[in-house]
Amino acid sequence: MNAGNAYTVRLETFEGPLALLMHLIDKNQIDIYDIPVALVTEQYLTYIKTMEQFNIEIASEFLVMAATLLQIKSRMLLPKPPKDTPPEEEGIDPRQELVDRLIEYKKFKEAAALLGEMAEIRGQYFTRQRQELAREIPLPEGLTIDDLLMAFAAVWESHAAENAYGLVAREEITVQDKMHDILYLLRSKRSRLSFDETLLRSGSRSEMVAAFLAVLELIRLKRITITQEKSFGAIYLTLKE
Amino acid sequence: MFYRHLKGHIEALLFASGEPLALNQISDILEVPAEQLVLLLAEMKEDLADPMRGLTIVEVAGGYQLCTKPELAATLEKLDRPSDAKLSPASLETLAIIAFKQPITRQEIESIRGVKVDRVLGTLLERRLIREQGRKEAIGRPILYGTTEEFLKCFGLNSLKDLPELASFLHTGQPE
Amino acid sequence: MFYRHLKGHIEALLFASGEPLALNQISDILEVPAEQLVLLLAEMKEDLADPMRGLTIVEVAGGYQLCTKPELAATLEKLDRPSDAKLSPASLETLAIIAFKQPITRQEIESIRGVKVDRVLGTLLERRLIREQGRKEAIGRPILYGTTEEFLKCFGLNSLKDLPELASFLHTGQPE
Repeated sequence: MNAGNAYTVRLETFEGPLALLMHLIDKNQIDIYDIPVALVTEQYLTYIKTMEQFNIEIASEFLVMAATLLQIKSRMLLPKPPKDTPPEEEGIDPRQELVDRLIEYKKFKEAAALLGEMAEIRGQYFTRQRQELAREIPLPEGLTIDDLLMAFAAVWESHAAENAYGLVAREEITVQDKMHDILYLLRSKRSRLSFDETLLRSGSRSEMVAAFLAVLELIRLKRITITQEKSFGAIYLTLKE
Repeated sequence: MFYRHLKGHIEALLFASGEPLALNQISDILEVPAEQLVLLLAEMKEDLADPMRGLTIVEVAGGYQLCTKPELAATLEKLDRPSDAKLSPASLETLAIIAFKQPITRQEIESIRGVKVDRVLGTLLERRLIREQGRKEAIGRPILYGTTEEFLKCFGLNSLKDLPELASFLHTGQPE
Repeated sequence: MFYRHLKGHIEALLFASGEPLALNQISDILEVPAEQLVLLLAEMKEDLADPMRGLTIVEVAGGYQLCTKPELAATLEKLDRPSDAKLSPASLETLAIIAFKQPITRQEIESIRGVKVDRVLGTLLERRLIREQGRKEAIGRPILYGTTEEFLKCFGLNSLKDLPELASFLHTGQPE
């Protein structure tokens, strides 16, 4: 058998080491449960060498499998353990793990072929695209003004009851928001503003952070200047126009 | 008619194409003279007139197109209807606040409802029950929301003036 | 049959939808009990068996879909509609593993196939044949993959329950 020629034709067709092994097993009509490791390893290595000759980049998976095969081969060449070895060790075939993987892989290769056939059959049925209808989201039905009133009354009453606590929704305050706030305040109210006075939304930590970044950004943009009369004292912002 | 057995082929072609098919396209594919096709298509149109059928063949844009019968439009519109045409309680509450307090900002709605309303506002905007009505002259120039004509239709109102006087329905007066 | 006059409506709905329609969708739209619809659909299927008709109704992805008869495939291919490219053997193998072992992580697929599957997973995700189905409670919380409705449609399956039955056709037992 001229292995080299046979491989050149099929060179790129193996998706991975398991696909290549399956091919070797099929080609040699080998019993998958009793793989002649020496023969298969030799053919496998020949294939890899052929790939090298054709400067095909060999995926690491192929090399890992080559090493595995060589390891199995060498373990099988070792003399049989003496009779007094515990039976559970005696019974382990070094090929077992590989065989299990091959059988598992073969199942899915067949399943893939089956799916391929099913897709082909399904491909005989031509479908069509959804018909474009003028899409208009319909108005809710069956609502009356009473529903609206009741909804409002419900929320208003609970609001009034809780109002004493000043219920404030958690608000994400952006630097952009604070830049607008500061400029608005400076323009509309005074030319001078203390930093604390800019915290007028929620006074939260996140607002303080946003405000501070906004001040830095406005300084960078040369829109405002700041003054601080003493260390840790109040920071005053003034419009630079 | 000699070519009558091709009706199934024509139906399938028109079905799968979606687009109108020109007479010569069908004629090329089926290798049937165009004049025969015209007769076949006329016959198929008659077959489709049967009330047990839901489709019809129309001549458009220089071709033949299979489409649904116009009288079934009402049924077909239901295909596109989002499953919940109803408003959620959250949407209704938000809508109520907007209706009675418009124009109103998101922040103001949130301070009344005590929860974020971004998503709800999105829903109401999408369903065109509310719309943006400019911006408030305040810090951050927040968007103001108000109701639409669709809103009026939806609640059977003639104009916003028909919204009842709130105060008379509510136990508590109007805050601030 | 009492509801027979609705055949046209059903035909139009299936036509307009293009996609499979679930029984309860049709039932909701037409306000007809599902059990009546099953009978009507069976009768429509029989009507469609007429060689003068080019369409058929198939049950796929948990619904009913109107499509062309398989025997007309050769004619329809001449329409040269853009069709989906075929899946590569690598994609099919990976899809088979995901279909039978879902939910499954990339690493688990790779240990069965013996090769990296990043690119193939990308292709399958892009074609919406698979999707992420949460994360495995294991080290690194790897992504779990499973098949989609598109997968069912693509392979003419009605539901995932049809898969184990398929496996019995395989020579080497059933993938667990």
